[in-house]
Amino acid sequence: MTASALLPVFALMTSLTAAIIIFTLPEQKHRLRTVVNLTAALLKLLLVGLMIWGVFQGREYGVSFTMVPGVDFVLRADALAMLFAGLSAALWLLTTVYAVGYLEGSPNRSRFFGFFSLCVASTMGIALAGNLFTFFLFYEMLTLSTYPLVVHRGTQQALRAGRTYIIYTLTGGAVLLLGISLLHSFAGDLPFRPGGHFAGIGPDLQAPLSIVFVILIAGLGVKAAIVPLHGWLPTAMVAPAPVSALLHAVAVVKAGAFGIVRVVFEIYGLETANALGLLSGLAAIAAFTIVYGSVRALSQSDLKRRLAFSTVSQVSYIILGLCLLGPVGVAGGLVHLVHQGVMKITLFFCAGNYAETLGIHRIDELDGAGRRMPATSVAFTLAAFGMIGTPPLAGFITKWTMGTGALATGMDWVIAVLVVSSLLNAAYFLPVLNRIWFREQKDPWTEERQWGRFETSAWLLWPPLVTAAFLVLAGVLASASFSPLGWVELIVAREVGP
Amino acid sequence: MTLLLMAGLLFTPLAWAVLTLLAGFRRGRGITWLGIVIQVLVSLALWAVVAGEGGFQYPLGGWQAPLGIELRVDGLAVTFVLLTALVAAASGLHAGFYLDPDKQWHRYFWPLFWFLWAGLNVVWLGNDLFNLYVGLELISLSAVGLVALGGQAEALRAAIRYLMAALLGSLAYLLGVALFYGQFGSLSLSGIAFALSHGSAQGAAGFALILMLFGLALKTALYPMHWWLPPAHGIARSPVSALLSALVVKGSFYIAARLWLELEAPLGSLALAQLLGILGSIAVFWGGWQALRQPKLKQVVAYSSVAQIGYLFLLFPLTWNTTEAVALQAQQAMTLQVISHALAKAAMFLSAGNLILSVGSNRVNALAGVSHFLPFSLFSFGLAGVSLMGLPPTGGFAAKWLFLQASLATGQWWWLVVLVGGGLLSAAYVFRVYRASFVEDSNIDHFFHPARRLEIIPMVLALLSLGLGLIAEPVLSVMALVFANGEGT
Amino acid sequence: MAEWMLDIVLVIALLVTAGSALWSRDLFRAVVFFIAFGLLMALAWVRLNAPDIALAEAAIGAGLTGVLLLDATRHLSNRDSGRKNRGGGQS
Amino acid sequence: MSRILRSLSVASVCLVFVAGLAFVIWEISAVATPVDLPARLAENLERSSVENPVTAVLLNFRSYDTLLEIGVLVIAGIAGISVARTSSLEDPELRTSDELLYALQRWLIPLMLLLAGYLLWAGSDRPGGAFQAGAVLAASGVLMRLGGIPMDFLRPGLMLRLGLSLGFAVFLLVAVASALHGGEFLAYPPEMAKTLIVVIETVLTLSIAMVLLALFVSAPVNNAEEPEEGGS
Amino acid sequence: MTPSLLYALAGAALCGIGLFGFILISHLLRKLLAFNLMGSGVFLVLVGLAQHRSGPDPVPQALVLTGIVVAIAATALAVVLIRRYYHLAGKTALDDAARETLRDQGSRQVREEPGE
Repeated sequence: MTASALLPVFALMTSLTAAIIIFTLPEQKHRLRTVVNLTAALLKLLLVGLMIWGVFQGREYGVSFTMVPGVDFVLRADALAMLFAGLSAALWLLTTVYAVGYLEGSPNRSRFFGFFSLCVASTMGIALAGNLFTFFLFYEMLTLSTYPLVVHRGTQQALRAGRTYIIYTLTGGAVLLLGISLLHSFAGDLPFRPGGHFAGIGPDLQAPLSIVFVILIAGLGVKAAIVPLHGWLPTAMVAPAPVSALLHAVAVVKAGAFGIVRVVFEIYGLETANALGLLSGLAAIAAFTIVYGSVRALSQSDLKRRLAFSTVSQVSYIILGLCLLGPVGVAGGLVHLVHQGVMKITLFFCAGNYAETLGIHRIDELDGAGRRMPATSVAFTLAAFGMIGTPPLAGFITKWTMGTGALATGMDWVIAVLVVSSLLNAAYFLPVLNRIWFREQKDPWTEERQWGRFETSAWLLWPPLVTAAFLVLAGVLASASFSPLGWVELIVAREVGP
Repeated sequence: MTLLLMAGLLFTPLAWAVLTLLAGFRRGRGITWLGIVIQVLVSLALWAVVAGEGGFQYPLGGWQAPLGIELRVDGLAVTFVLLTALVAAASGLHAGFYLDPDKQWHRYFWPLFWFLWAGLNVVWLGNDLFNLYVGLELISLSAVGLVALGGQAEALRAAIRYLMAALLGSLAYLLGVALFYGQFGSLSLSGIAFALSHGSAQGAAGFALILMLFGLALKTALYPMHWWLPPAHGIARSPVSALLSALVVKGSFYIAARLWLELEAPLGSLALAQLLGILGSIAVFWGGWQALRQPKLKQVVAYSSVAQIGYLFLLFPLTWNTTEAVALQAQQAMTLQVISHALAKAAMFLSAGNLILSVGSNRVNALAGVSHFLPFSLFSFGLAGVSLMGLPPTGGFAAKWLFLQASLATGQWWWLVVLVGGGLLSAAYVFRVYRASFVEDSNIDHFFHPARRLEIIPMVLALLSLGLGLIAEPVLSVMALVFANGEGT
Repeated sequence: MAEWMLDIVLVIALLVTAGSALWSRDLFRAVVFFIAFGLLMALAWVRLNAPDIALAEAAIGAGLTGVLLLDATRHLSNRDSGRKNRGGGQS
Repeated sequence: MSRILRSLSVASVCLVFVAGLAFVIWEISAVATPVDLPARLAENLERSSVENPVTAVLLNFRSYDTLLEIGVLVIAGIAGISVARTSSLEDPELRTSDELLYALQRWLIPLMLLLAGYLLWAGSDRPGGAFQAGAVLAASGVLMRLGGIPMDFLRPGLMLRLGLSLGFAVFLLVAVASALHGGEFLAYPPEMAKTLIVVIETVLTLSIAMVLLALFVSAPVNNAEEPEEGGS
Repeated sequence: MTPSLLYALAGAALCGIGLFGFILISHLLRKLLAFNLMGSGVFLVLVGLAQHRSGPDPVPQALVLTGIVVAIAATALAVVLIRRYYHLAGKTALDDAARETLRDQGSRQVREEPGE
């Protein structure tokens, strides 16, 4: 085994090993557990960094062996994989820091962090999966490892949410399995490959391929929370804030979206999918989801629920981007994978801070929070403006790129969607910001507590500040080669061609 | 070397049965553990021999079939011998810690355990129809004895019910054997297959095959003949339940599968194959649904066996009149399902036993909040559950995948519904247990942590069933080995 | 023909005792019929040129099984438990 | 009503089954078997060193079946004594009050022991053998029990277990000894075959009798605490 | 038609009678009788059918001897279990499965516990 084979395996193993160590640690060993967690997170970031550098140089990392006759287990680090892997490695570190602070003093931490690490391991596997089968393996592992996190609090509400979550995702997984086996039955084991496998297929395969496409998208769409398969996402809000952050920004919804990207790009190929007439339908659903999620978000009074519907809307940007066909539009969609992750995780970190420090859960309780927690509120504000698409923040880059891409391929109606969505984003974020900064505090905070020297615990404060800084940088430095946009352009060059 | 290995394989369990019969519980335990080591080593060595050199026939007493009894030592047989060694070793180790040494009747656990093991090996290796019958009876009676061991009225009722079903099944099988002997004058399965392929009358033999399949399906607890299984498996002590669910029901299924694979071409029919498949499908749904509704933990696991056994019967429609490649796929799927279910179910029963020790109750609801204590056994239970659900990378998934591929290749798409729906249903009952363990409302303050050594064993089994999917290829390549050319006589 | 008569009579007797063993009102009588059935079976084995089985059947089938069952009937109630439910869930 | 319906349906199923079975038997009886096993047996009988072909099949050609079958018997014995709880030996209920039987057994038991011995001895060349002898031996044991003769060796203990397993153990040792000699499991060296078979038969007789007797004795007795039969 | 065949057919009839009794009768000892009758039927088929053409055939005879011993082992074990069951539960029949489990679920939970 050479280093090139071992790197992806190690990247996977770091969080897997961390999970095993944490499970065997006694509950009281908080400090040791934190050390293990952070070491593993840093190590993983390092490994992913190494691989990103290698991939940039044009190297390939991969390992594969046969599991079941006819099916291989393939791990492969290509540019697209590194986009997702980099995102999750970076955000894992921050979320771990955040979660350590968030769960300070609460029970069952050993269980929580164990499954948390498993969850990240699965995400890493999803990123590095080299064929649909391996992808599916980690996709289901993700479902299983997130369930304990969703029901972590053990209340009736949490258990109900967990049930909804598991019903949706496992059914989605079953549908996906069906699609994969159908595909396998007439096309064999398909590794992910730029350009896909079905260029120039005969007419007899067109109908089955189209059906399989619909099944695959339906299976993946559950996790990507495409309307009408999004029902689990708002319900899962009862989970602790770091879990929500992880679910929304990195792991679950992104796994679905990432899967759709892989299927469209590297199984079917953009050209073929379009030729089969599949992308226009997907675009319509994505556009509808974007608008629908935003409209629903307007009427939510619970802060986390509003953010959840916002996620429903934002994730479909990625999918809409794919359907824009041209390289520019595709880049816009892909870069949103990162941008949305960074922005949404900031928002959830901040929402968690409000809840933990001041006991705020509902939007109408936020009055005056800006004075009490200025740093958190600044981060929240930046992320919200980013979502709306204000230059020069990350969200603007997404929308701008997608807009130009749409114009380039003559899909003008997408501009209308983008505009409407931005207006709606503004409509549900600005009132929140208004309350935070410009309203006087009405009632005393319900559960205020004083944590450390800052407005809240340092563990809770730094992660949102870092991500907020990142989202500003991603916008300002978008043209740099190592910005998310720069990396995405590299991917697009390799995937779609110039 | 091979001769000695075979002698060891046949001799050890029987000899150890006698030795442990003469000893008390504690000494029997020590003797048993020594025997387990020997038997596992012998099984491994034999497996390695067959993997390296291919299978062979072993004429007992030096008499060749049809006059004597010949054993068939091929890839599939040694795979199951090894599986049995693993699962029985785990159950035996676990039982040594789990059973109360001071209950005087527990000393009889060991001889029955060894006889059961001996019977299983007879069945895996058997190629003589009557010898298989004796093997079946060896298994059934020792299993019934184990269920009844030290039991109260409820356990006895389950044991009697089990015994009655087993006896009826054996008789149906024996009647089939009688008809076969009457028609072919031979008891060797391969001899009969040979005679059939050279054009003997077939209608009558078809009836005999149906009789035998009926009897074996009864012993395998195929729906709607499953009524005896949940009480027996649910009430036996956990190591016993593990043996029963993991191995015993597989014994009779294995004979049915062997019969079918040898004789389906001349004697099978579309209707019979589909009927068995459909009954298996109903079992998947019915068993899953019942498992979902059981209030007791071990009953959940027992009904899940009914469901999981259902999958095995998809072998029949998928091998009838299909191409060689598809039939091989279906056989591989069956093998993987047997192995993974054996490992996972043994892990589940053993960990369920530990959980019952911990919370002092058999009810699912009594598990409320136990995940608070991070019970190791709950984790093993969960991992085994993943295999039952058929999620990757477990052996259960690999099996399901192969079944899916075989169904698609033969165009029998209706099995897809069973495979996918059954997986979801098993997820439902497994998650019911998880869910209970996460409840935080109830404040249980007392929680008994069983000894680590009790908890390690199911974990190892669960990990094996989990990892099976990753190493399915090499396992299956051995299973496909038949007699090496020229060696078979 | 005489030989045939013997065989036919034996077969009929076998079937009759078998039926009586199952449907006698009294459990004790049922077992007695069963023992008689065993003895007739031993005869049948003789007719089938199987003296080994005949001996075993007489000793084991009729003798031991009979004693075992007779002993059991003494301890179990003679009455059939009058419950009208179905036969032990076998179906 | 439903009971009658049920009986009728079961009866019709059984009738169909019998008709099918009879038809199949009729069919099979019309064709010749492709393998003539009795002829082969006759050819090889010489090599089995036993003259009674049934004994040859049982203890040489298909000795593995017999070995396992004794195993089944031992299992039943183990399961039986494992369930036994009452010390039934002391139970006066067991002794029959039947004068006739009491008188009979004085005559019968010696006769039966003799018969058992004869059957065993005859087994190798004439009808008879371990099973029959064992059964007769067990039957005389049962008679002795009923007559109230205490047989202490039947008390659950090492002696009983030793007796249960003796025949099986010897058989097994012979089986493995031949394998260690380099042959197959259960292959007797030709020159010793006859002796070995006789030895096996003798110990088997003892063990078979022992198991059957143990099963008879271990059936638990229930009088004092016997619950009411429910529901009648 | 030979006498052997006649016995084989009688064996078939015995199987049927035994099966009928085995399914319908709920008293456990009678069930056991039915099982033994069925067993005898099978043995008759085995020997009768084989000897129909070729005359005495020692192989099926040996098989039947083995079968008889297995049958008595099973019967004896069953008698022991039945008597013990009667001793503990006072019943000579197994109750209807479905009803029984439903009824038991409420009351018997305590008994299942580790010390069972």
